Amino acid sequence: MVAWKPKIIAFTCWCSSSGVDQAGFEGFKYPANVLTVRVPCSAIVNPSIVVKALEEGADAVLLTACKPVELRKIAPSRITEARVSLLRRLLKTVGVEEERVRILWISSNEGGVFANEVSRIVEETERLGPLNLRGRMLEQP
Amino acid sequence: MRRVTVLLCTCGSTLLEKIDFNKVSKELYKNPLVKKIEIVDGLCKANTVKSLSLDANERIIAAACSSRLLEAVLKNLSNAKVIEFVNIREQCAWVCDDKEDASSKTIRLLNGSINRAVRSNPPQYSDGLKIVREAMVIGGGIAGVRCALDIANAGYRVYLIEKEPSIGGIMAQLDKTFPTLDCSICIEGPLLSEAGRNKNITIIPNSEVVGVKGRVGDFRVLVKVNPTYVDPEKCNGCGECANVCPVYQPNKYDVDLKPVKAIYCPFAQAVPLKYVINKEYCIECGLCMSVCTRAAINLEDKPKMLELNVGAIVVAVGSDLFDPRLKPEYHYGEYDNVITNMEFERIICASGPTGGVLLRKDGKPAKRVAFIQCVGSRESGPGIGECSYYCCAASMKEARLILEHDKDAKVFIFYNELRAFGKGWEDLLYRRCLEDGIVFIRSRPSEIKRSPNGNLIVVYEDTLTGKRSELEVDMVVLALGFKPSENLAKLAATLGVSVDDQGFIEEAHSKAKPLETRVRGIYVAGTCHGPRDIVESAVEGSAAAALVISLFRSGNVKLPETAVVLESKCTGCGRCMPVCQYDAIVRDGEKVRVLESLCNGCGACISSCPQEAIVLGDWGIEQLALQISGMLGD
Amino acid sequence: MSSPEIELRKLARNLLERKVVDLVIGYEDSEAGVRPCFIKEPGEVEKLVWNPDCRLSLVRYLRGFKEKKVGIVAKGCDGRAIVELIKENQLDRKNIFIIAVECNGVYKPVKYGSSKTRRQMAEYCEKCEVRVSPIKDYLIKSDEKALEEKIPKGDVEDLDWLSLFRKCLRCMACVRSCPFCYCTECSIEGFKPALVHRLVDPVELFTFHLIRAIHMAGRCVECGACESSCPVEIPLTRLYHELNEWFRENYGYVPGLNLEQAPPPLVFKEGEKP
Amino acid sequence: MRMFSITEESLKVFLRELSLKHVLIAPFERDGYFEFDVLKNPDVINLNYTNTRLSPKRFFLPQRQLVFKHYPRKGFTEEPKEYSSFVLFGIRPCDASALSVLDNILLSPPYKDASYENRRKNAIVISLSCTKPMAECFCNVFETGPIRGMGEDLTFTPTRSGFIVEARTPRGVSVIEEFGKLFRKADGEMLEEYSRLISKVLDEMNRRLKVDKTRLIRIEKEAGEEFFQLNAQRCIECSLCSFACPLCYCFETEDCLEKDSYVRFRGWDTCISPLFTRMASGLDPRVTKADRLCHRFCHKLSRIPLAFNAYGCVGCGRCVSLCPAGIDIREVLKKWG
Amino acid sequence: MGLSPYVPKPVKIVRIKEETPDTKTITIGPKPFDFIPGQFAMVTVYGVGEAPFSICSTPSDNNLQFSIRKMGSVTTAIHEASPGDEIGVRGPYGRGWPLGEMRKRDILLVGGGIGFAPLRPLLLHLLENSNKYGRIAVCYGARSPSLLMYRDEFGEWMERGVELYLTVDVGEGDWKGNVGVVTTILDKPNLNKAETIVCTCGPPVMIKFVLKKLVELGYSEENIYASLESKMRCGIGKCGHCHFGGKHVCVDGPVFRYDEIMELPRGISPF
Repeated sequence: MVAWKPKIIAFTCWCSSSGVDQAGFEGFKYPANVLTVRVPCSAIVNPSIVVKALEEGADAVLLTACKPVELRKIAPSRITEARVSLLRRLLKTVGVEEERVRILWISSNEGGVFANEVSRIVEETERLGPLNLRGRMLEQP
Repeated sequence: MRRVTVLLCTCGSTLLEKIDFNKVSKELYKNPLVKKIEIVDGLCKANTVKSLSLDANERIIAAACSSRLLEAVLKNLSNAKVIEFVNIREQCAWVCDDKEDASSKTIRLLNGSINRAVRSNPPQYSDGLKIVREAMVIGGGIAGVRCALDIANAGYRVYLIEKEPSIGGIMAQLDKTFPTLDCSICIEGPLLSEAGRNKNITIIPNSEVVGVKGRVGDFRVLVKVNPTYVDPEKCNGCGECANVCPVYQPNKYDVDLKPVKAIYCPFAQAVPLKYVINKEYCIECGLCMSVCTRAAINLEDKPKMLELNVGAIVVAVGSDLFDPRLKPEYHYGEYDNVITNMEFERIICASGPTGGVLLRKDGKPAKRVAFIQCVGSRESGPGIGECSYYCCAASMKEARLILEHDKDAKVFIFYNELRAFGKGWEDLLYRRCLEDGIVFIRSRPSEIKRSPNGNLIVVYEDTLTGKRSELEVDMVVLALGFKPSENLAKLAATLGVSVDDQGFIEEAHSKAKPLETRVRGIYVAGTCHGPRDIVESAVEGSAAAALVISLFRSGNVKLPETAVVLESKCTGCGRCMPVCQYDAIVRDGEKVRVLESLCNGCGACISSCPQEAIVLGDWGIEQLALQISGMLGD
Repeated sequence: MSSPEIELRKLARNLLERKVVDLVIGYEDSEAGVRPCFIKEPGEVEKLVWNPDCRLSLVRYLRGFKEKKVGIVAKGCDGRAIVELIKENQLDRKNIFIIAVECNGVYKPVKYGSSKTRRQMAEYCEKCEVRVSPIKDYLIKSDEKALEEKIPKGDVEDLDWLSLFRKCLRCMACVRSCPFCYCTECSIEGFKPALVHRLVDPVELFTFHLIRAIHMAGRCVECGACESSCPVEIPLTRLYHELNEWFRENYGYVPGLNLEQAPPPLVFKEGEKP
Repeated sequence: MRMFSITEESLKVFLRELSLKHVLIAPFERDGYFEFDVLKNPDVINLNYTNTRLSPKRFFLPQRQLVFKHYPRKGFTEEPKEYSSFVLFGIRPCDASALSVLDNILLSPPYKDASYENRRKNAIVISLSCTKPMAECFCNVFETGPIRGMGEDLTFTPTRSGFIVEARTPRGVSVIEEFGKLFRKADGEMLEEYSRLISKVLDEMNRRLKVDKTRLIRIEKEAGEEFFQLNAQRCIECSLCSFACPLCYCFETEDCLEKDSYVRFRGWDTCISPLFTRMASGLDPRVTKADRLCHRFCHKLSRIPLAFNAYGCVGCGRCVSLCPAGIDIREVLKKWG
Repeated sequence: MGLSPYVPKPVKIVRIKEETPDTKTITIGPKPFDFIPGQFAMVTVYGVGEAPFSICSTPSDNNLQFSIRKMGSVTTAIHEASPGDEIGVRGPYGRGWPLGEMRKRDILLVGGGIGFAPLRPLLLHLLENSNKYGRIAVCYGARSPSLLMYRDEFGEWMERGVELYLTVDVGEGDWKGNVGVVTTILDKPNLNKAETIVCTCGPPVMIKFVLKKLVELGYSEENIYASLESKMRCGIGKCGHCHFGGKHVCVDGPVFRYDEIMELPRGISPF
């Protein structure tokens, strides 16, 4: 039997997705179970989509975004940050580990950071075990 | 029925050993949405793309390298309806050690993108937005004038909006400029008259912008022109009216130091050189009308509204100086001989109220003069927190002017840090000051006291020696910091541009887009976006002009994909409004509307709308959900 | 008949006779239990009742009478809902005459197929601290003490939410009875909902309820309309309460308390990370 | 007569043996409610219930079920397989009658609903008579209870000395034969009690509500706007009444995409929904809520009778009890019955 | 076909023809079933959905044709299809035009816009068997000339003896014919009104006015038939969507006689 491997969806904003590309370009290795979805900006990611991803079988969802710059008022990723926090609270309430949804600050030159963080998150998710929402929802009492 | 063609690139066969292409295509072919799969060895090569002979309505998945490399090639070479990029090189082949892993990741990513491509709608290409190749420059200081001239000289019409009766700004009031001690108006005057003469420049004095509609390339700007009560077309500047006018008023140009008549010409080098009436002082006696041979005076004049259609706007409204009354310890306005550096400029100027002799209010010459730096800057308190940039150099220049006029004078400069960083500042200013015996004292004086004889006593602690002392002088000049001008916030709101924490206009990006604002097509130059000196203001004027010219030359404007509100769905609940960082969403009756010139397409709004009543290209939750389910399905 | 009921009928008659309002939305008694009624004529006011079975929030009906001047019987939570809806641009304060009734809590409904018959106070009413509408045009004081029978408090963590969601039929009663669900096209039902199927798929009930929770976060006034309408009694109010807590902790915002406080923008200020 | 009797102890044995031989679906209590579910352990069966919260129609018409799976690459369409047999024990006569109405509708020629037919064929329906009807119940109106229903194979009626068992169909008889040793022929005393019970409970219900159902056909013609408008104002358009109803059979289909196939599901729909009759062209014959509510009542009380010779309501009272807005079909009955 | 009556049979699209700017006629073949003019079939676009469409080809054709206007997701998907694509069909369903009644009688067809689709198989069938029927007249209207369907066949119809009267609501280009709604040309055919069978199909509003006008003109009520439109999911009277007043449009219709339409309750009846 093949050992269980977590499936992780990573929503990467335009900038951090070039960071992800850079990770490959510079020869960093990270687990293959991270699937990237490129979006223009992390703020476009509706919390509902994150929930949907968990339901569809993702064991964890990452949002990678540009770190809000100090002094700069305009920072849509700050909205993402708040949404993730709200969502984590919600997940925790309904009994899903909040660690399954995270935000990561990845700039377009931080491929290495991405590779490292992702490896760590994969490990942590492995420790949490499968989420298996589908199975749990279909379970008979 | 929508189906997709998958192009798998082996990157010159280098990916073959990393990804099992047979397995990938076999797995993908199970997906009913796949029409065909082509394995190619270099999608980045023009020949490869051509040899594929793709239909025009094809939906393509390009599974190859980073889209940053491929996007341009494919979008130029194919006329496919929809192209989705999947990076199987940097994101699969190159990060996975195991061929099995890389292949299964490839399959998952591709299945996601197939779902996405099927539900994507082809982008709607507009025919290119209209560009009105005329510009507006708001503010006729050195930055604005420089900018207007550069745009005009490139052959485009410029409307130069100036709130005062004459262009010129602060620079026109200065006596000399640092570090070379050139005559300020001698430098600016010719520029002003050149602007006045240039047939591409329409100077609209006494005017202000009160409304802006539209977007880059096509702004409709509402300008309110205040009455001067003198028809500029008829006035020839003979000055007869001023001669007969019985009323005096303080002159703003001379910092209220040298009264002029109620009907007056702002200054000798004014452009336009026309007389105007200050209605606040005018007693409407009609004497001026009686002497004006050209019947240019109309006391019933009313404000006029103009609507100008321009393609770009440059904001160069400058800024105000700190109000020293807000620092009561210096007793400005209370003690006669505490003056501001602007007042000093007029006093020391040959055309000023004293004819260039440094006299005190009581008529005595000022022999001992102290300069206090950083009044209203670099401290928490009433002023702005940051360095005002110009005043170290300005005070040193002014100190040298004193000595130029009077070799026996004694000058003290109370400074905090002496910032002489510009070209020639160190040599032409600072070293000469030292040579001339100007005394630099590192201190922010705590108080100015008045001695019975009318002299002033500066109380200070020398922060180098730690000694508290007092210094008796004839005159104290306060080096005032900049502050955002009074109407800047209102103007910014009218234009839709944002302001920073200090109240200056905020740049789109402080480094990548230093002269652009968050509104595309509105640029900024000069001190209205932060303290600057003359050189930098002029540089920015020219640079902003270059941006305007390049916009006009570019042919058409490409806006980023912006959010669109679906009117039929919008309930007007307003939940999208606070999340928009660009204030691009406004109420429009019962619903909301996106101002496309402000929208940057970040999508924060579409994800806050509970019923997807705002859309942004193909970034709806439906497409994302499908992509995810394609990726995660077993 | 209780004295608030007499006062309510008198007021309704007065309002209708003087044409202050075009209609009064209140509760009436029927064989099927206490239910909403829409009084247009002064002669009908005797139908109006006020008792602890008046649980369904009437606020959701207000949007059906946008052009009319409506008098509405509002409990504390209903008043809060009106406040939020005015802020969300859905209601016009001047078209609503709020008949605030002091509320001491409502009974949990006893439904078909229930094995219990004892009447108990609804759980969300116990948490309630706003027993009178924050905005009102008329206040009817209660003459009764708070309901006696209370449900022992449980912690949210005690609940197995997934098994609660599993029971859900997705009948939409929670959505339809909610004062805040006024979207023209609900994102979780309709012809082509994007994130759930049109037909109820049990695995999507998790998504369904979480999306609804996200949409209710920071708005829910905990009136319990969803919970009391729910045929399978999912304690949704508790879930939404947790999210309201998040808003209170991060922004100090409690929905529906006053008209002035704007809903918080969904951003953290610099350095105020959770 | 095919009347039998069984003692309470034997019933327990019966249920236990039944659960070993068949998939047993029976009522039990969970989280304060009674419901039907597949039970492995018949000891949890609770027969002290009035009725289950939701009707057992989902065992015949699931909320969502597969219609077909089409594999375009392989070029064939797959249909769901035959369903395994099960025993539905303890269904109330009203709910059992609903099944017989559904038979009339879904199995009427020329087309038969294959999945329903299959499930129905594979199900043994054993009803449990109501001796203490609820306040909401009005099965007497449609003669679908309280003691005997229409769609069951066996009817169990509790009496002081055990249960009277009536075999209603050949399949019912075969069940009795299968577990022959547990059943006895009902004696005269019991039968007497049985008929007394029927008239007693029926009398009690008739006192509450007595309606001539044959007159309900009039609704179609006579239903004024006013009544439905009044209730439409109240209706919040949830689909609870349809979902809870034991014979609301209208279904909606949905096509989906799976990784290697196209699938179609069908599942419960509700005529209360504004989308029920809206066509793609935007044309909608029933625009107002009052129209839809009128259709709901007319469909049940006059349209189904006209088309299928049965009534679309069995008087279980679920819609009355569960409706958040207190809409009451009994008012319609009183008005036009 | 399998057990379940709900499962469509896959067939291939043979041809696609653009009929009007928003309507395409798709041909599928070979036809999986025989039918009577006026019957409809359920067409499935796999993965998208299923919808009822009138069959618009003649029963003698080896293929089946549907004229489909772009409306919702299913029709859009069909518009995006190309020959060779697979779709599903099942049918034929419903009651067709009353061919038996038409024997030896004059026949008037009244169509509006896309509503001509169910009339076309009837017309073609009548032409093929013209010896069995009387005179044939067609009144056909559309919003504009470009929205008239089957324009390229008009000439052939007329050659074969059809009296064809056309009208448009709004004229455009070189349109020289009648301008006005279809009721304005109903008096033009010179037929034995008392005996003529009238078949009409179009938007509900049109049917309403056409029926009124026909009765006014002296056509007999029991000879007037109309084909109605409804939302359907099953086509066989099970799903409940088209259930109106004791009748299912899918089973008892879509062709109804005048008196039946009068009996239909508000909602489906054009009155």
